[in-house]
Amino acid sequence: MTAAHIVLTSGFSRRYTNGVKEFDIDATNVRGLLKAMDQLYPGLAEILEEETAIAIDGELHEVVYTQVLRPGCEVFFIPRIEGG
Amino acid sequence: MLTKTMDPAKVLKVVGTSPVRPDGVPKVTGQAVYGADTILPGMIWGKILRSPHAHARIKSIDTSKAAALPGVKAIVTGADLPDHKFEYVGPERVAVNYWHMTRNILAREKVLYEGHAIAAVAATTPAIAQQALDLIHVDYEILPHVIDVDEAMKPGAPLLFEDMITRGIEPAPTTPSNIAKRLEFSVGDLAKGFAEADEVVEMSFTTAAVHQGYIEPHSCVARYGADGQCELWSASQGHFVVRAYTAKLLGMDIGSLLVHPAEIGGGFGGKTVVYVEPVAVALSKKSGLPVKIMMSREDVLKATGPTSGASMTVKIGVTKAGKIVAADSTFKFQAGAFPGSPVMNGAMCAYACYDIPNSRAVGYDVVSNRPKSAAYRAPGSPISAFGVESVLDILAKKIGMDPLELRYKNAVSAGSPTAWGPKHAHDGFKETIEALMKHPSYKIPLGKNQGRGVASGFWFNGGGESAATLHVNEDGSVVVATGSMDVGGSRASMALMAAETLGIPYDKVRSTVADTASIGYNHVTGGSRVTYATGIAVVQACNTVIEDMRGRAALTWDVSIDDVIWEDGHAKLVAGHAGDHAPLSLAAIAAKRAVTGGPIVAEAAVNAGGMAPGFSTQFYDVEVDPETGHTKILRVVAAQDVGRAIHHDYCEGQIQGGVVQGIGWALNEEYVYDKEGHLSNAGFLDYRIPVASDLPHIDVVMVEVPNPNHPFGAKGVGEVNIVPPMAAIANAIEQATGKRMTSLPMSPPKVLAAIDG
Amino acid sequence: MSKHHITTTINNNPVEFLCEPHQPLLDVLRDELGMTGTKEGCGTGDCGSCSVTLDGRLVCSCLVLAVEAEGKTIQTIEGMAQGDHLHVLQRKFLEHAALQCGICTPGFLIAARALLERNANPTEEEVRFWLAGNLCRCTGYQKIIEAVLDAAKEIRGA
Amino acid sequence: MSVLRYETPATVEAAAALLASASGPARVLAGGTDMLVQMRSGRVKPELLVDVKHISEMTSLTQENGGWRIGAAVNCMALVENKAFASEWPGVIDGANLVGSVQVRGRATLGGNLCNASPAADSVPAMIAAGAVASVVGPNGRRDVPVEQINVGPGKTSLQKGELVASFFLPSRPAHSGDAYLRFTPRSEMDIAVVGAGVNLTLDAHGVCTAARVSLGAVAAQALFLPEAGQALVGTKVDEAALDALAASASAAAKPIDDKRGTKAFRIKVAGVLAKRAAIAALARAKGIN
Repeated sequence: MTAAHIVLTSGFSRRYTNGVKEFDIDATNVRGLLKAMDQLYPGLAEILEEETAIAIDGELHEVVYTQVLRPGCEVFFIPRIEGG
Repeated sequence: MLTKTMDPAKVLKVVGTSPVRPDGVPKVTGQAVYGADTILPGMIWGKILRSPHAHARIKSIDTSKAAALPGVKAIVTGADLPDHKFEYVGPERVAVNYWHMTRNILAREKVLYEGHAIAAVAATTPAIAQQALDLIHVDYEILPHVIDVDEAMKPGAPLLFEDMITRGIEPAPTTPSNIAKRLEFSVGDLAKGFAEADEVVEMSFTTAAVHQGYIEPHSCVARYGADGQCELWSASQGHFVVRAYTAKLLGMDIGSLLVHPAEIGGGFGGKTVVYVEPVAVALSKKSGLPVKIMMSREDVLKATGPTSGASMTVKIGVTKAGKIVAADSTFKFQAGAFPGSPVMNGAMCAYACYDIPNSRAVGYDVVSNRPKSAAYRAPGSPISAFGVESVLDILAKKIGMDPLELRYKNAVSAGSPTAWGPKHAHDGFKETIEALMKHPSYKIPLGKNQGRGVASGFWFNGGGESAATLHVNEDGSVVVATGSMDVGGSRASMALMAAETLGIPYDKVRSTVADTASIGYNHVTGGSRVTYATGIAVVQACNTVIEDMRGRAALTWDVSIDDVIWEDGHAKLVAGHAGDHAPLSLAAIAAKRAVTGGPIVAEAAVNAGGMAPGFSTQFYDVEVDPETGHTKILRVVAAQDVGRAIHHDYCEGQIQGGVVQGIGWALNEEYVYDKEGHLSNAGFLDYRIPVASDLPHIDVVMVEVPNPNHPFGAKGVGEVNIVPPMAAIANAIEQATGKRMTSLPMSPPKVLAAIDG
Repeated sequence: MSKHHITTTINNNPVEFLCEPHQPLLDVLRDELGMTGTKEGCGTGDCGSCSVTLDGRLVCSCLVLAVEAEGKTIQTIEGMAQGDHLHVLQRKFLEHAALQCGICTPGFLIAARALLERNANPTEEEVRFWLAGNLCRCTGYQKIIEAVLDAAKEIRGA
Repeated sequence: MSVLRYETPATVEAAAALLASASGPARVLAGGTDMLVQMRSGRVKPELLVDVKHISEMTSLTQENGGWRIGAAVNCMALVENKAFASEWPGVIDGANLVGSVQVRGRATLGGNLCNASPAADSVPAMIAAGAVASVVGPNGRRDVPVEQINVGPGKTSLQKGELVASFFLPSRPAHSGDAYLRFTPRSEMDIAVVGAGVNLTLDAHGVCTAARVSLGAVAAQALFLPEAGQALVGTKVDEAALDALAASASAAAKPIDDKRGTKAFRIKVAGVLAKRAAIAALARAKGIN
């Protein structure tokens, strides 16, 4: 199963993953992805859930455990949007 | 879990038409109940004492004389609200800091802007409450103040927070400043990019803070019961968020606060926050009586969030062939008294329309002695667009290319990269440019002192949490209830989507907004998210009801549910199946609901994703009087990708409204502060929003590139239309006068000064 | 406190009330008589949301003292429809989507009726200048102007 | 709001007596469209309001020895709707028709617009250009005062305690006369003049200007009456040269301030521009082309 390619913003990675921006994670949904990230950087899952939105192959979503990850998809954790 | 997608090409009977909105008759007869219209038995009136100074330390507040005034029932100050830990909670861009928020509701250590609330009185008549305010004595230690963003950033500028260290700078600075945060989005190699450019333009721009300008001042009625259960009637853009903020600020648990959605007299983002609600609840709690608070227009302009004024520098390089190769900008946004300007949105949206391989956008969030900024229609995007779209116009002239052509050559489409990471997943931008290129008015020749200006705009559009319920009544009519506040006609849109999905006429659907005790959580009505996200919840609820009714028909006909389909509002046997059962209408099934299992109800809740961004491209023809600098708008054509218009006329109305707000922002609206940091135009006479006689016909072109992630292909419509106007009008003025205006508003004195040179 | 006793006719009904001399007519209509159809948008006569007619004259009720209404006839939005029969302007505003949030709508309807009573065949320019005293922030005015022109056409029987 | 007394006298003399005998601050209430805004903001705290709208002399509009007598409490809409007056004094109508909005003009009066003493009042330059004379009534009788002598500074008039303006008299108009008032505002309506210019001129049978009165608003502490600017037109056919001289004279006379509505430089330049354009409009009307 080809892994999902995960990318963080430079600001976020500077603060929480001492600059590491890109990862390849085997996961079939966001819950699995968050658990894997939390193993690499304890406490990171909670921060990702609270502070970011997620783009899967360009489609924007809020961070929801059940969100499916297509094998080999591209995932970006980006700042959440708030409108007027 | 997204709902199944209707075939976009399927001919729709109801969606796309323009029926009358369910809240229409009450609004045209004066029966509709807005925030200030609720009247409760025994109700008293609250008024808020506001700071006359732009920056001062509060040494003491003496309310004894006011308390002694007959008719005064309660007085509150900051001390009556619990304090909060200093921490940022929630998503980085919209981080909420309750330490700041409670201080903006009622000041504690310092007043940070003229109009900052200090105390509030509730009394049996408005006149007594006003008299009581005059009897409250506040001992101030007046401090130096700073209004302008560039001044506020200078070392040695008066500090609003003696301990504010800029976030987002590594290593962190050691000295405090008024810069709350720095952020940066960069991609590619700037030096290489600019080296490839044949033409580079670098220019600085400023924009003024502008107010949303909703005609209804903030108002609410609160009733706090002796049992700790509180009810609130509030005109807001999100009664669930009002409940969350108010409960937190009062130290209440959320369950004991019930918020009724009063009709709202306009918000445009400015009513996604709270000002008077926590004060009214505190006064009601202390007095034991219902309390009504209504802001005056002066309060609204002095003390509620405008969008940021900004100072920016934009540098863009293009090749002779019209390829944008590099862009580098710095945006400094005024956040007002507390951190939280929309500078991150501005930085992200700056180049979002264009596929630029090498770009950087740096943003600064800067506090100054002005009311805390709040969201205003695509917050941040119109501000950065003013700089970027002006520079693009100059570059187009330098390489002799039509401005639409230059934009078209670099326009993003599905798969194009963005500066903040993920690739675009949706089309829609090129189509708006094509719509203008083909538009007959784009070729109308212009006369003396006249000019045509073009600009484009991007906005994310939101998704997020929404809940909806559907009840089927005995006669087959249905009730759709959601928790999404309705300003622009979303009750009608929900009814249209429900009627289409269920296959029943529009007027069989009653569409309502439920209070916080009657429906699941709904996020604010903002970010142009409601028709998209709440629409998905409504259609899901309808699909659940359809499954239920197919089951009841199968039960009635003793067949398997798989042999029953739902079509044109009827349960029908699959074609060719044995047995001759006539189709069962919704009404027929509803009439027998008791025997087939009981009430027919469904609730759906979603955290909607997959929303598509909004794109708009517009052109403006203007005539400038060379002797007075007055700019007259002759013609406007605004194209916008709406995905699919659910309610045709209300969709068009959103675009016309955004264009006119943009015209006001471009030509006349600004905050004028005097030397003492007092707002000298705190009223609708000198804070000039456009009037009917200022405007020509506004020609709207609704481009429909459906979003497959929505059952009817809808995209957010409400906000992107305000992004292009300012730059487009600046570009038109440049063509009419030969002068490049780089500071908003482009008021007559400024344009005349430019013309006279 | 020395309240004045005022006798008026509001929407063809005899109405009496007590008021302080400093109270604007708008506050008495809304807070004393419970007629909240007339709205306050600014309190300084700059937005038109509080428009009513006073002896047939279109005015801002925030710039009229309630005591000045003694012996006068007042028409407010609540009196514009006849029972459930909407006035043609009310109907046209709904048909043309001439309102969104609706807070300015009562003021616009009262002002537009005053115009059509004087001029049943106004040009677009005349409608725009007559209604310049009514601010709207949601619609951009376009559909309001179309609704008024359409109502005028129907009234003229054109 | 301190305890407020509200009186509705039936005669001007009774109104004057009330004002003269008032111990605390007392104000005339005509249209109230400026007064109520200032009361609401606390800038003015009267203890007595004298409502003059029940005084027939102040609310009537009549012809008098060939001219017009306008009650100081006639509201602008009533004036604008009077066809006979409007056709004879189109410039005064220009001014009256620009005060606020239709709603404001339904209450605002020429007397109130003048005595509120805002330097930017729209009806005042037109009335000065027209040569209007105010009939002032006080405790010791009546006196006639040219309108240009009423305002002496922002919010200040030359009226003594107990005096009020009862009405205005506009003289009969010689043939071939025309007047006009223009103002500059960022919005097309609902605005306060950044600059205002009123011109009233008379031509002889050959089209030569025999008399001209020019007045500017919003460019000094009160509306300015500019005899020298008028002289720039007298004896000419109001040609381009004369108009440029008028514009230069008007700009020179302007003594504006920088404020939230406009800069000094802007007002000085536009004063000339508007004076010229107002003269052109007045000329057209004098020649019977309107």
